[in-house]
Amino acid sequence: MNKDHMDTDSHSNSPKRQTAIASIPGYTITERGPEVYAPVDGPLEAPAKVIEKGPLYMGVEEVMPEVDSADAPMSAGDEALAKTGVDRRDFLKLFSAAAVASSAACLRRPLEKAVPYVNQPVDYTVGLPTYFATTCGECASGCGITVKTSSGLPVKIEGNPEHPLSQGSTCATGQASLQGLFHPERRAAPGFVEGGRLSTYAWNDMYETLAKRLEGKKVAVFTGGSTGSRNSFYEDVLKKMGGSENDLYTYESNSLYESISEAHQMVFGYECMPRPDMRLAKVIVGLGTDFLDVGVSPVFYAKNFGGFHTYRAGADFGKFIQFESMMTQTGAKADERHVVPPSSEIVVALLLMKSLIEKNVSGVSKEQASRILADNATLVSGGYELVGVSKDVFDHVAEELLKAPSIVFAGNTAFDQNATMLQVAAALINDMIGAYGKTLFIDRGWMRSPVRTGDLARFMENAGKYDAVFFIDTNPVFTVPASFGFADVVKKIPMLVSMQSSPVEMDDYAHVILPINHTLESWGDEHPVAGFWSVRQPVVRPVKDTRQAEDIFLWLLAAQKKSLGYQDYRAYLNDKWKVLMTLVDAKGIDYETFVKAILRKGFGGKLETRPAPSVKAVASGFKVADVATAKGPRLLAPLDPRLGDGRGADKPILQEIGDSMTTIAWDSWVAMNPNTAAQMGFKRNDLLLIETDSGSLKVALYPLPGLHADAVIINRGNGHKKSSGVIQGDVGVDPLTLAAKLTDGAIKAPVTSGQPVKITKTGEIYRLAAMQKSHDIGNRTGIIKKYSIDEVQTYKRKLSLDDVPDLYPALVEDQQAQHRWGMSIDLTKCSGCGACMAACAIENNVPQVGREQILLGREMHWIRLDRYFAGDVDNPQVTYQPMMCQQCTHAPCEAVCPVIATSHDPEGINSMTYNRCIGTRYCANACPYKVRRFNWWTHKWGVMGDRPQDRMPRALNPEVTVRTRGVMEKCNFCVQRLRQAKYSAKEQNRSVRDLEVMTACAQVCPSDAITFGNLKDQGSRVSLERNEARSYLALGGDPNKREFGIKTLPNVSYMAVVAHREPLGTGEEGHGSGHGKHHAAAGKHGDAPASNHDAPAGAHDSAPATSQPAPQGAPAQEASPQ
Amino acid sequence: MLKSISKIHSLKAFMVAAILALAGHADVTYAWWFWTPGDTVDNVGYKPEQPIPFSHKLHSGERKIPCEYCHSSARRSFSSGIPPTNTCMGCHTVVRTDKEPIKKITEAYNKNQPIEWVKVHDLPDFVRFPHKRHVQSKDQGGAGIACQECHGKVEEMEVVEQGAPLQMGWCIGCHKERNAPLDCIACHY
Amino acid sequence: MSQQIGILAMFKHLDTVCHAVEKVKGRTDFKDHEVYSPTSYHEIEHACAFSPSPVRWFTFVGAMTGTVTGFALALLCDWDWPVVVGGKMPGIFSLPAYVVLGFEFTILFGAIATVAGVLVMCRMPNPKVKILDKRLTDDMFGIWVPGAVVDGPQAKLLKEAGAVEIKATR
Amino acid sequence: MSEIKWEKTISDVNNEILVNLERPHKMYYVALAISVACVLLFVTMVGYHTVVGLGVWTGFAPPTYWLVDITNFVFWVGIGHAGTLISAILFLFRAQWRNTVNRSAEAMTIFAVICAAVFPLIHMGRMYLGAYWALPLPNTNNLWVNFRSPLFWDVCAISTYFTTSLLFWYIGLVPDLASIRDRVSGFKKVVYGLLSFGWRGTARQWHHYETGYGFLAALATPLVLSVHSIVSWDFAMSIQPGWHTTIFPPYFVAGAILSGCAMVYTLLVPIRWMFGLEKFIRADHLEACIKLTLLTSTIVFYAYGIEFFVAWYSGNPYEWAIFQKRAAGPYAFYFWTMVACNCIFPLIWWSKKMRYNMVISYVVCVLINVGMWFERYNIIISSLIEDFLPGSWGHAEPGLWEIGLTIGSFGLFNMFFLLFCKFFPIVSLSEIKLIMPKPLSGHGKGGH
Repeated sequence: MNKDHMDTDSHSNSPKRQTAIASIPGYTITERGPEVYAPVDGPLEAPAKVIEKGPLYMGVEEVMPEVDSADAPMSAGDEALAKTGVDRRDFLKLFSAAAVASSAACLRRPLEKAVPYVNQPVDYTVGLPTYFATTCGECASGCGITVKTSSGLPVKIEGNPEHPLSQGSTCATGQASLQGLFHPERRAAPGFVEGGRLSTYAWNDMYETLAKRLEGKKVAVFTGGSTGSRNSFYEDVLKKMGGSENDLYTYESNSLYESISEAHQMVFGYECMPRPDMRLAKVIVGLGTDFLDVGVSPVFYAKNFGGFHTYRAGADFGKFIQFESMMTQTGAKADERHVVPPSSEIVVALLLMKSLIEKNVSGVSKEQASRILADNATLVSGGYELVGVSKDVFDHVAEELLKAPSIVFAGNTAFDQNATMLQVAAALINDMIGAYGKTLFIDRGWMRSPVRTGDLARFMENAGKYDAVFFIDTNPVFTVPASFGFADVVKKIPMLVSMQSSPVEMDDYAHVILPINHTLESWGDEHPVAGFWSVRQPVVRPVKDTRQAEDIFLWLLAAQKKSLGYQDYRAYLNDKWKVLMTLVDAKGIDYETFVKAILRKGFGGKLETRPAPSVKAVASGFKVADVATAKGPRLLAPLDPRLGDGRGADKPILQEIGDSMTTIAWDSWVAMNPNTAAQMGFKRNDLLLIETDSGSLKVALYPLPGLHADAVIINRGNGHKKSSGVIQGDVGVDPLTLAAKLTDGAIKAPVTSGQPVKITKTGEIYRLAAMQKSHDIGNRTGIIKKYSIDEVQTYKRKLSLDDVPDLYPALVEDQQAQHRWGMSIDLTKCSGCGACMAACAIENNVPQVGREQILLGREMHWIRLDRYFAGDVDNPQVTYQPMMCQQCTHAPCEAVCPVIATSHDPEGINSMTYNRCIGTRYCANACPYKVRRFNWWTHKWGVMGDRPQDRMPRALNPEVTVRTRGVMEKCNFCVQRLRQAKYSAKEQNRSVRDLEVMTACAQVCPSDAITFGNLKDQGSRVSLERNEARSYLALGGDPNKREFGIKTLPNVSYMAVVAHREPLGTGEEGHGSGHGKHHAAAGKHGDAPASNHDAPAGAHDSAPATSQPAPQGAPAQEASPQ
Repeated sequence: MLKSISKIHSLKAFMVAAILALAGHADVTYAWWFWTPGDTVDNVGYKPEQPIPFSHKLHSGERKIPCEYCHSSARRSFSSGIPPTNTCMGCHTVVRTDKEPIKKITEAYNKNQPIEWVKVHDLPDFVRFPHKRHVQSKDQGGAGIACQECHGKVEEMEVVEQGAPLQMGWCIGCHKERNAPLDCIACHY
Repeated sequence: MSQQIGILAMFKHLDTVCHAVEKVKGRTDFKDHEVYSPTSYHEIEHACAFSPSPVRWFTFVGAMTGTVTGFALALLCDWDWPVVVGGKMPGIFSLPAYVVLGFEFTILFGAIATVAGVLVMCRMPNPKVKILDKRLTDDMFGIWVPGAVVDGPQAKLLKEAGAVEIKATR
Repeated sequence: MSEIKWEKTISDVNNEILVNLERPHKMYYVALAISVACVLLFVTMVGYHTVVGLGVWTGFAPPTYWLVDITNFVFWVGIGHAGTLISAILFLFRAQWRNTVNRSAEAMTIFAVICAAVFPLIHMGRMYLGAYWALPLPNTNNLWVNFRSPLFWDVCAISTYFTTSLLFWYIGLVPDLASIRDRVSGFKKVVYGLLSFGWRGTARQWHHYETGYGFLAALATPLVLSVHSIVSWDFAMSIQPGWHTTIFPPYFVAGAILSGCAMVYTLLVPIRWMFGLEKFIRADHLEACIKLTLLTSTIVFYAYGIEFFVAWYSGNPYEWAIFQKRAAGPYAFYFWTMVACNCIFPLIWWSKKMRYNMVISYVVCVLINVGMWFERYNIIISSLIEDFLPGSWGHAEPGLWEIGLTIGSFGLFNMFFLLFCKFFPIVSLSEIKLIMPKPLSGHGKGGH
């Protein structure tokens, strides 16, 4: 390691994939690592051309040799070291009213100690961060991440820019991983539960006692999904313990993995999930798909979708057609969206098949499809009426599918009996349209399922056979519907060992509790794509006294004298990773070096190939369950896009981001179509009693436009028991209590949708903490601009965005300054995933405040997602608008501050100086975008008010001041990153390169919607985007009409939504249709009042518009508090 | 006019009262100046006792060890860095091993216990002071400031004491002089 | 006025006292006499024929000082450290905003100077003041003649002018 | 005013007005006790939220970052306008009725300004820093205040207004304090003697005094008009729809005088009864006050109307939306309360009979005060709660804490005022003597 490299480049935030810098002057790669991964083509196949050397990511062993022996009990000295750290800005509080303690008479500040290392690692420089490449463990997708650690503690997670799955991004859940790591409720010691009480043991005693008790017992392991070596390790362990590989059970509540794999097993004989390359597609049809919400690999799919659904002038732009009953984030991005009844996606698939067959496709799949259609003739003939979509639509969709490379995605996480059949149908359709091999890959680099199909049912059957079951990082008592009686099954297990990184409901049933390492503290790997391995290494010494799960087994085996032959799991992995060496055919390099390179890079391998698939006879096995034709209100319980099956629920940031469609935080809600709700006499916030044959629960209503009339949606993820932790306990409800004991016919996975429900009003009101209180864009049409694809190609903006006439000359650019930082947000791309909010919160130490405060509107997000509906309540157009400080050149907030706590810096940043702020809050009032946040309290790590938890100093970013109560805060364009980048650039006598530095939100965005850079550099990406015709300034009027809005001259610009559809709610439509002068744009003419009571800005004739007095229940406007 | 004023016998009393009022005001101003929270007090001369009686005068002054030999991250990082114990042990495994403080260090080193130094030059946590920008030479874009300009003549100090007020006004004075950035977020973020 | 030796003539009516004032005005034996009144009857002021009060100069100087101070404070402070806010440079570019400051300081300094002027001109505060008669602040008028005695010519003159009572003060 | 038949002579003035120093009405002590209790509540609440955080003000539900705090501030500043207006402007216009009410009106001004100044102070997130950072004092940060901030203008305006009003009030008090000094004995005499600065009441003193008083009035006149203009700029200088309008300064000043006059009436009627001052503060004087109130009420009525017109005429969609919401949105109640109280009810005063009907007039004056409070509340909430981006819209209602502080501020005001009534002459002794029949000898020539 060359120290100078470390100085310069470990500052700069790892650039995104597109930015890989080929050669940096003055930066020579002295020692070139092996090409660990051979490029082919496509995003997965095309890693960066240059291996970013050394300083960017390091193998953990190079930096922290002691983590090698993480299993050895720490010595007292070690512990002290781990606790103290070096020069850590532990308590970054601004001084507050409280008197400061002073030890020396004249010292008017707290006494601070400086504690250096005893043995400072070589290559470590105090105050400089170290980056590690590892693999995210929040779900089974296996996204590569880089973790920035400062003084030995992780402070920020970024996507590994070279990793083909994450491509530099993570999802919100991945960002929240740090909160899981530093979770205050993680258990500190293992123990036995005796008589309802946990008696803790030291690890060494634990191993011996447990080993003794397990002697000769029949043992099973029940674990969450993993595509990596973990499963084979457990199989090996179980064999050693006297069992077989069948004693290993894997379960993921996201049943898409199983259903897709099983469908491909049925259709092609290949158990896998196809790997899409949407960039190559021109049309995508979704049959209730939710690949941007949860899907199978949300970041990879989002990146993919970004390549498909991005408008660039002159370039073709894919069209996405979605059929769904829910209002998913995925559906919100659709160019054409058809609302169909819940569970009828299978019928849609059949109808689509029918239309395709009529278009003269050929091949085995056509025969199979024809057979299936014949078998289900009645269903098909009544289908058009059932789904409420005419045959013309299907014909036209079929035509589009056949016209160009295309893909059909099917299924979501609200799982019904037909889920696997739906995937079978989708696979057949994809084959008919020739997607396999063109846009979907199952013969080269297919995606691997993290679970073995049907394990849950198998376990329920076999559970009685075992003397001891280890539950590792899984919580089936919560994630399996209660009607399955999983709890009853596990209660009968004589010895239940719960191995979790943080407390969950499973612990309540456990006899032994073994706290295990968080994935950021663990070794491991994932094998998400065949031939492609993503490795995981610890980035921090265990925060609590926990152990790696796999190592516990090695110790147990050792205590039982049945050693597996490995010192620890790291050694096991070392063995496993040898396959990589053969895969990439590395020559002339020793294995140790190879592994080091792999660890630095975070991944390795070479896509596996196999013969092209052929369609098998599936028609005979194709059965459609009755649920497809059911009527009446039915429950849909999809996984929450952020909380997942509930494993995200204990992370305050994920609760606080809230659902992007409803913006509800810290709660569960039932979403219903506003018209249906109104017909049933329900209003928003009415507490409803939802009953099924299996159970009942009370939950408040949120009328959500865009749902099918029969859809009753409650997201999974919340409803944890109080015992599972202070933060998640008793938040919301668990819809699985309503689910009947039904399974999908093919894979026996629990069904989580389609239950008929009875809904009654309890008469009570329960206020849902929705952060956005108004859906309605009113007459503010200029804040969201939308164009159809035809319009945008001819649209020209006559003036530059900075070209705003004013009496006083605008100080747009400081002539002296080298930079003018700017941001461009492409609303066409933004999918509302909320990763930016999480990344921002983690990077900038933004506190979470909890439900009570959010009800008062006191959320602290520096970046929020405004979501607007336009058009028909039953099928609206949805637009997300990430809204953060616009960094106005003429900032209304600056002039009003009496103490100059906020001022303008020469680089265009509207800077907020927390320590100068006296908290008059005038700036927040003056801000037209309302993006300033005030610290009403001294915020805790978790939340204020209802669930206080101490804000863990170690979980904070030491580069950003923690704000005390009484000061205003807001987005500063991640100025800490800008400083670092500028310092690095200056040291090397160069200017900051484009995309070298990015804000946390821009960096994390899985859709690449946010671009950040220097507006003074005419060639920078952000400049190019800002100069594009469809760019506009929020509240900036319409320059072509010489209307300049409020003339704040923001440095943030938005790029209008472009879609293959007529835009609604822009104030432009309805020309000549008698709607009068609803002209566009923050302009002067729009006299349509913002009131909800007024006519909409010209919707289609037939449909009521959301801006109309949405039938009573519609949350067009938050009702006054009841 | 003046004549009539001069005749006022209470003029003296009036003057005294006025002076007293002014003096009182000065007093209030003084109190305000010196007893408002933190930032108005400099701690120049603050000289805490350290766990090891390390003499900069000996090491830096007489033995002429350069500052950055021990505070090695000053030109690389925000923090100048307190040397880890192994830096001390680099010499003191052979030099002066019989001295009491050296024995103490050796013992702590062998026990793997860090030494807890008391910070002397300490900025509030809301101030970002990049040492490297100040220490780096001008051709690196730095300011090329000698350590002594802010830390005082450490090489002459037996016990290190605070050498400069380290107050914002003091920083700003230098920044103005040297045309360094004056925007708030140069240091506060 | 430690020396309070003299006589005080008390009057009950406004017209009487005005008449008396006009009589004694300018007479050498009534040098430095003072007229007392419970309130500011303009009749008495006219009778005394005072020259315009110098208080107005206090006001003028104070107010002008205030204007200068106000603008100078803003301009000098901004010049000391110019911070761009709201897209505008401080100093002369932001002059309209400083008008408020200039105005407020004008009023403030003017008011303080005026009060100071009143105090100075009225020889106040004067803690040693001797109360000649309690009724003078109630409903009676008075003319105090220093150095005169109760049975002196001045007393006689005042008695003739309508004084209801004449008493010696010390 | 000339036809007022005075039953009293100037000889009765001191004797009868200064009774308040000796034996106030029983109700006085009850009122004082209640006020002090409110003040204690106020102090406790302020102490608590200073330590715990502003979060306890549950009415601060962003996007409403201001609500009852600034409402109360503007309300009290408005109340504070009547005093100086009556003292200064009416002095310059030689309106005689002012002489009966100016003293208490000025006192009211000072106390109202204190109450007003308290709110911006306590509503700050870090008042312990704001209290001195907001002033252009030399400091070790080398950093000055933002002279371009309306809030700093506020600081200047309010402190200037307070200082000037205090000087004006006190300089007026000096001769009266001398009167008290001459009536009391012992310790009281010493205190009042010091307070009266050794006023003697010589013609020369009166001469300088009158000049100074006149100049103070001349200075205070633009000040009165400026203070509420500057307060209105707190709103008008931001670009919030509904705030960013040039009509605000005159509109605010008129509103301030309206509320101030109504408050004068509200205070004087009970005080006059409590201290038996009916013979001095006569119905005719109060009626004159009502007339002024009516005048300003019509100005305010006009301002409300023109504001709507301009919002519509401007073609600014945000502006117009705000105004529609004011009238018909979720906060319409406040708007219509404000219109009814400030514009509709005062219309009954076009009848002279009603102006002299003290019960009805009193009720209307109280309603005007309520209405003026709602006016400020309405301005703040309607513009903040739903401004530009619908995504940021919210909902706010004042919480218990704010209501408590509002009550507390009324307690503070009342306590000050009641203490004033006990220790200072409620009616300006020297000035009322001026408008009473002159003590002429009856035979012959007047002053000149």
